[in-house]
Amino acid sequence: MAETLCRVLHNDWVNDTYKHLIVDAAHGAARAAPGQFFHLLCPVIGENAPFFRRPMSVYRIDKAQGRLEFLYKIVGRGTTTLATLAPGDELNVFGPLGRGFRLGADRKHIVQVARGVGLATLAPVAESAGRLGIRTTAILSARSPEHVMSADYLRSVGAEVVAVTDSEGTSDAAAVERRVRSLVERDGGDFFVTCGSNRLLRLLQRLGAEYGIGGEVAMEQPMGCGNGMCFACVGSFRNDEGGTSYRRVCWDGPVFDLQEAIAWST
Amino acid sequence: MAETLCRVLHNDWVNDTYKHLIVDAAHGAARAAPGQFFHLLCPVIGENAPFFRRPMSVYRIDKAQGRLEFLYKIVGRGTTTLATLAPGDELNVFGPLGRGFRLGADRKHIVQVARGVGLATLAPVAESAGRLGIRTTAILSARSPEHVMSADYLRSVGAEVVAVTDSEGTSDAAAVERRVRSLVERDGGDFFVTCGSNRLLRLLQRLGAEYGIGGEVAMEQPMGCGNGMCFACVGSFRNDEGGTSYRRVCWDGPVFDLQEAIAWST
Amino acid sequence: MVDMSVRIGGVALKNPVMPGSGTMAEGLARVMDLNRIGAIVTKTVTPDRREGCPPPRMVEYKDGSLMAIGIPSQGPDYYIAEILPHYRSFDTPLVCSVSAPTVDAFGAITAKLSAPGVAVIEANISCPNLESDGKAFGMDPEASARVIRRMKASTDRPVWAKLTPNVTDIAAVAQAVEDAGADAVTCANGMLGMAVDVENFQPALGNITGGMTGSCMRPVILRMAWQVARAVKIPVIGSGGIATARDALEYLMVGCAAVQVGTQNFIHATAMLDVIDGIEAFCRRKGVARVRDLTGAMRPRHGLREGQAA
Amino acid sequence: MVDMSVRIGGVALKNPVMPGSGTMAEGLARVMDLNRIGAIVTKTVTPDRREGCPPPRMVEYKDGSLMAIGIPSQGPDYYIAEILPHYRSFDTPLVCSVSAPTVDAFGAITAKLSAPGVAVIEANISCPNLESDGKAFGMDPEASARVIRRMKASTDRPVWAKLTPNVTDIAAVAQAVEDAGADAVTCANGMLGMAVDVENFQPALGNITGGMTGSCMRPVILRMAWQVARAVKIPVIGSGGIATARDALEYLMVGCAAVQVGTQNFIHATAMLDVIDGIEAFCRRKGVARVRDLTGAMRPRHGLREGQAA
Ligand SMILES: Cc1cc2nc3c(=O)[nH]c(=O)nc-3n(C[C@H](O)[C@H](O)[C@H](O)COP(=O)(O)OP(=O)(O)OC[C@H]3O[C@@H](n4cnc5c(N)ncnc54)[C@H](O)[C@@H]3O)c2cc1C
Ligand SMILES: Cc1cc2nc3c(=O)[nH]c(=O)nc-3n(C[C@H](O)[C@H](O)[C@H](O)COP(=O)(O)OP(=O)(O)OC[C@H]3O[C@@H](n4cnc5c(N)ncnc54)[C@H](O)[C@@H]3O)c2cc1C
Ligand SMILES: Cc1cc2nc3c(=O)[nH]c(=O)nc-3n(C[C@H](O)[C@H](O)[C@H](O)COP(=O)(O)O)c2cc1C
Ligand SMILES: Cc1cc2nc3c(=O)[nH]c(=O)nc-3n(C[C@H](O)[C@H](O)[C@H](O)COP(=O)(O)O)c2cc1C
Ligand code: FES
Ligand code: FES
Repeated sequence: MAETLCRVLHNDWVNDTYKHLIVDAAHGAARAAPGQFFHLLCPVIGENAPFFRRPMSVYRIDKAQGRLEFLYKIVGRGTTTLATLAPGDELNVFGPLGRGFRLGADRKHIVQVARGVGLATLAPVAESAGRLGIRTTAILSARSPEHVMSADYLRSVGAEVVAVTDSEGTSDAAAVERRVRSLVERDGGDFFVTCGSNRLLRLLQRLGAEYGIGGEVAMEQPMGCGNGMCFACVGSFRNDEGGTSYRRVCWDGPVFDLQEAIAWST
Repeated sequence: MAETLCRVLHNDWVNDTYKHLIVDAAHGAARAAPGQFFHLLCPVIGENAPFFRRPMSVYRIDKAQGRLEFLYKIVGRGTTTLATLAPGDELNVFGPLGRGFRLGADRKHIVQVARGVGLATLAPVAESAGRLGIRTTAILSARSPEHVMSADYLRSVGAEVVAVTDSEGTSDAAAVERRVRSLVERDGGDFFVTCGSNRLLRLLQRLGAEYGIGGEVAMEQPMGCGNGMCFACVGSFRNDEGGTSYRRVCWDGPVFDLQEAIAWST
Repeated sequence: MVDMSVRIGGVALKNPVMPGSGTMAEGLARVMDLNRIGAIVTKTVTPDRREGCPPPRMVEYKDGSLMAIGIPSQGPDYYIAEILPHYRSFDTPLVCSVSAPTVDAFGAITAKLSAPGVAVIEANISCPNLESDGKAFGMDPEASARVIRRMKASTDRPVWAKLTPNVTDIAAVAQAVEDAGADAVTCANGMLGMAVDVENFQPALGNITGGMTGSCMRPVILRMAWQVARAVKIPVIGSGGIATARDALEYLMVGCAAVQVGTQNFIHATAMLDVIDGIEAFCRRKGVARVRDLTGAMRPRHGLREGQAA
Repeated sequence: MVDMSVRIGGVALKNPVMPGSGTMAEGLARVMDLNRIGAIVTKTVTPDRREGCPPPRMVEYKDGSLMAIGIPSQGPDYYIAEILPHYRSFDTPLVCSVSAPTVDAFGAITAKLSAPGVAVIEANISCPNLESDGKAFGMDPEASARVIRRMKASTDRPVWAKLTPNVTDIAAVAQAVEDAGADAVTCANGMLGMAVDVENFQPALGNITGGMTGSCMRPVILRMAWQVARAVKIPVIGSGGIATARDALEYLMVGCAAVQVGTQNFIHATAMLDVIDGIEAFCRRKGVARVRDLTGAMRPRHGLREGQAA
C-alpha cells in the first residue's frame, strides 16, 4: 500500500455519464484484489476543489502490463476534475485499500447483481472467479441498454451476462427476483455478490436468508482518509449481539458480509 | 468600471520571464487610461490558488478593436496560472481601476525611465503623449538586451528609445543620471515619469527637485480589492503637513506625484 | 413574487443582504447600484484620527485571508462632512459603525454620529486589531453591556452590537447586549490570527496579528450565529465567510434575519447582488413566500442515514 | 548534520513531528515506518465504550474539513489488549490520549493506562463533540487545572494537556494547567463549527456541530500557540493546519517545541515524513544546527517596509 504518482494512459467516455480511466501503476496493480479500492487525489481546478481523495474500486487489474483501470461516474467536484485528465497527465493514487471479496474456491456458481457504479466494483470478481474456474452469472441493472457497461468484458472473462433495464421494464424487483430464484433453483447459484443498489441488497438479503446462501456486498460511504484513521466513513452494521454497530467502510470493508450489511437509505 | 468576462486572444512568451496577454474587452478598452490597471481573476489550479485578484497595468489599449493588452512577469501563484491561459479561454477582468497619469497638454518633452514591469505601465504614456503631440524619450533599463521589451512598439508610437542594460554596464545610476541630465539640459525634458525601480525613483526625485521639474510615478503594492475598499494596499506618502501618511495605491494611485512618493525598500 | 423584505431592530430593509463594515467604500457605487442592497454599512469610525496598522496588511490563503488593517479613521467630523454625503442619494438605510477606547467615548461618538442620514449605529466592540493581543470590549459580557447601555442612552437610533468571535461563550455576550438594549446583534467580526514569514523569521503582518475572514471561517462563525440565535430574541445578522447565496442561506436557516457580506466584495464587487438574486431564486424554487420564513428554518435531521445512532 | 531531537516534558523525541490524536491508526504502519516520527499519538480513549457521532460525519471545504466523529472508544481494557501491542515493536515513544466525563474518571483512566509501553498521557480536555454545544473542561481554566492535578496524582508518566481553541483566553488556560503540573501543552484541538444542508433544511452533520481542522485554521491556532508560548515555560506542541514543513516552521518560530500533524495525514499518509525532511532541509539551508533553536526564533519586523507606522 503506497502513494504513487501514476501516468494516465486513457480517460474516455463510456457513455454520457461514465468514463473509463487507465493508469500505469505497476506496484498498485500487482497487489490489488477484487473489491479493493484506490484513493485518488483528484485535481483542484477553480471552484472544483476536492479536499480529500476520492475512493474508486478497481475495475480491471492488468498485472502483466502493470495497469489499473477504473470505471467512474461523474457526480460532483472530484469526479469532474478527474474527468479532465488526459493521457500523459499524472494522477496520485493511494492504495490498494480495504478488504476485498473472499471468493472461497469451494463456490460453484456466483450470482452477482450490480447496478450503476456497482458494475465497476463487481467486474474483477467475475474475472477472478473465471480464473478460479467458478461459474459466474452477472445480472447488470441499468437505466437503459446504453447504460449497461462492461457486458462484453464480463463475457470475455467467462461470465454469463443478463442485462436488465428500466427502459425495457426488465429491472424491477420482481423480475430480478425471478431471475435470481431461477439461478439458484435451476443453475446451482450458491453465492451472492452485489453492489450499487439498496433495493438489490435487500432483495439478495431476503433470498440469501431464505435459501441459506451466503454472500457479500461492497458498500459505499464518503471517505476522509480511506485508511481506517479518521472514522468518517462509518455506517451501521448488524453485530454479533443482535444490535448494530458502526464499522469503517474503508477498513472493515468496503466488502461486508451480505447479512451484516444494512441498506442505508440514501 | 465593471467586472467583465473576456476572451483571451493571445498569451505568449516575450522572453524567458514575461508574457504578453491580449484579451477582447470592448467595454474596458474604451475607458482605460494610461497608468490605470485591471484586476484580474487568475485561475485556481492545484496548489496555485490565488485568493484575491491580481493587478496589472494596461500595456496597450486598442480602442478600435476593443482589445486590452498586458505585459506581465511570472513571479508567483497568480501569474503562474495566468500564464496557462490559452486563446479562447475566459478571463474575468475588473476595471479599469485607479488614477492614471495626468499628461497636461502643455508638456513639451516627457522623459520616462522604466525598469522591469514598469515598461508595461509606461508604454501607454508614450502612446498617449504621441497622440497629444508631446515628445517622449523612454529610457528602458533591463538586465540584458533580451530583456528590453517593447522598444519597437515605443518607437512605433513616436517615442525615442534609449536602452540601458546591466549586462552592457550602461544601466548604473551614474550613467542613467548623465542621460537624464542631458535630456533636460539639451533636449528640453520637462516632465518625468517612472515605474519599476526604487533606485530610479530616487534619482528622478533628486533631479526633479534640482531642476524644478515635475513628474509622476506609478507605485505597486499587493492588493486586496483594487477598488479602495479594503485598505490593504497602503504605502507611506509625503503629506502636506511635512509628515507622511498612508495612501491607497489602488485608489489614490497607482500614479502619484513624483515628490510625494517614498521609495519603499522592497 | 418573493417578499424579500426584513425588519432588523426597528429598520425595514428591502432585502437581508448588506456589506460588512470595512468591506465597502465609495468605490462600490461605481460598480453597482447601492439602492439594490438591504443596507449600506460604513467602515468603523473612531473618535480620534488614526492611520491604521503598518503594512504589510494582508496574507492570502486558499479560501480566506488574514488582514490587519486597523481602523484608519479620520474622525466623526470628517465622516459627517465627507463620507455621509456620498450615500445621501440612495434610499438604502445607512448603518454607521463606530468604535472607541472607552465607554464614555462610545457614548460621545454615538451621539455625534446620530446625524441626519444615519439610520442605525453599529457598535464595533469586536475589532481584533486595536488592542494588543486582540483584547476588546466584546470579550467581556459586562463591558459589552456597558458600551451598549451608554450608546442607547446617547441616541434615538437603533443600535446593533457587532460581536467578536474570539470568545468562549458568544451566546453569553449576545444575551448581555440584548439585556443592555441592543436592537440587533451582528455575529461576528474576524477571528484573530497570525502568520509567520518563515524565510525571514518575522511576522508576516506589520501588526503581527490580524483578522481571519473569508469562506474558510464560515463553519465556525455559523456555529456561533446558531448559538446566538438560540440565546436571544433580537434579530441576528450573520457575518462570516458568505460568498454565495448558498452560504447566506446557511446563516438564515440557523436563525439569522439578515447577513453581511465582507471579504467576497473584494473578489467580486457585485457579490451582494448575486447573493440577493440567489436567495430569491431559492425561495421561488422551494415555494418560500417570504425570505423571513427562512430564519431558523433548519429542522433536525429526519431518519439518520443509518438508522439508530449511538 | 542537523540535530533534530527535542525534549518535551521529560521525553526525548528524535524529531519534533508527531500525529494529532485521532488522525492516525494502525493503518499508518502499512504506509510508513513509524520509527521515523517523533512520537506515536493514539486516538483518545474514554472509560466507557461508545460508538461516536451518527453519520454524516464529514463536510469538506476547499482548505479544511469539518468532522464530527466523537470518540468511538472501546475502553481502556481493549486499548491495552488490542491497540498497544500494535505499537510495541517501534522505538518511538507512545502518547496515549485520554478523556473522561469527570475529574475522578480522568484520574482512573490515567492510572489504568499508565501501562508498560505508554510514555506519555495526553489529556484531551478539549474535544468539541462530546457535550452538547461543545462545552468542555478545557473551556474553564479551573476545571482544566483540576483534571491535570488529578492526572498527575494518578501516574508517574508525563502529562500533556491538549487545549481547546474555543476560548477567549487560551493563555489563561495554559497557565492554569502549567500551575497544575502539566509537563507540556498541546495547542490546540479542532474549532467548533457547523454546516447546513440547505437543500434539505437540515444540519449537514449527524452531530450538528463538529471540529473544523486543516490548513485554513492555521492562522487562528498559530496565533493561540504564540499567545500560549509567551505565557508558559513548559513546552508547547502546536497542532492546527500543518500540512507542510513551512507550516510547521511557523509553529516552531512562534515558540512551539514540537508539532502535531492531523488532517493532512488523511490526504497524504506520509505527510509527517515530508514535514520532518522539510524542516531538516530548512535548518541546513539556514545554518541552524539544532531544530530546537527554531523554537521562538521569530523576531520583530525590522525596518517596517514604509518607515514609521501609526
Ligand atoms: C469503496 C468505494 C468504491 C467506489 N468505487 C466507485 C467506482 O468504481 N466508480 C464510481 O463511479 N464511483 C465509485 N465510488 C463512489 C465515488 O467515490 C463517489 O462518486 C465520488 O467520491 C464522488 O466524488 P465527487 O467529488 O465527484 O462528488 P462530491 O462533489 O463529493 O459529491 C457529489 C455527491 O456524491 C455523494 N458522495 C460523495 N462521495 C461519496 C462516496 N464515497 N460514496 C457515495 N456517495 C458519495 C455526495 O454526498 C454528493 O451527494 C466508490 C465509493 C466507495 C466508497
Ligand atoms: C497597480 C499595479 C500594476 C501592476 N502592473 C503590472 C504589470 O503590468 N506587469 C506585471 O508583470 N506586474 C504588474 N504588477 C505586479 C503584479 O500585480 C504582481 O507581480 C502580481 O500580483 C504577483 O502575483 P502572483 O500571484 O504571481 O505572486 P504571489 O504569489 O502573490 O507573490 C509573489 C511575490 O510577489 C510579491 N507581490 C505580490 N503582489 C504584488 C504586487 N501587487 N506588487 C508587488 N509585489 C507583489 C509578493 O510579495 C511575493 O514576494 C502590478 C502591480 C500593481 C499594484
Ligand atoms: C479588510 C477588512 C476590514 C474590516 N474592517 C472592519 C471594520 O472597520 N469594522 C468592523 O466592524 N468590521 C470590519 N471587518 C469585518 C467585516 O465587516 C466582517 O464582519 C468580516 O470580514 C467577516 O465577514 P467575511 O468573512 O464575509 O469577510 C473588516 C473585514 C475586513 C476583511
Ligand atoms: C477526524 C479527526 C479526529 C480527531 N480525533 C481526536 C481525538 O480523538 N482526540 C484529540 O485530542 N484530538 C482529535 N482530533 C484533533 C487533532 O488531533 C488535531 O488536534 C486537529 O485536527 C488539528 O490539527 P489539523 O488541523 O492538523 O488536523 C481529531 C481530528 C480529526 C480531524
Ligand atoms: S475514510 Fe477514514 S476511516 Fe474510513
Ligand atoms: S486594494 Fe483594497 S483598498 Fe487598495
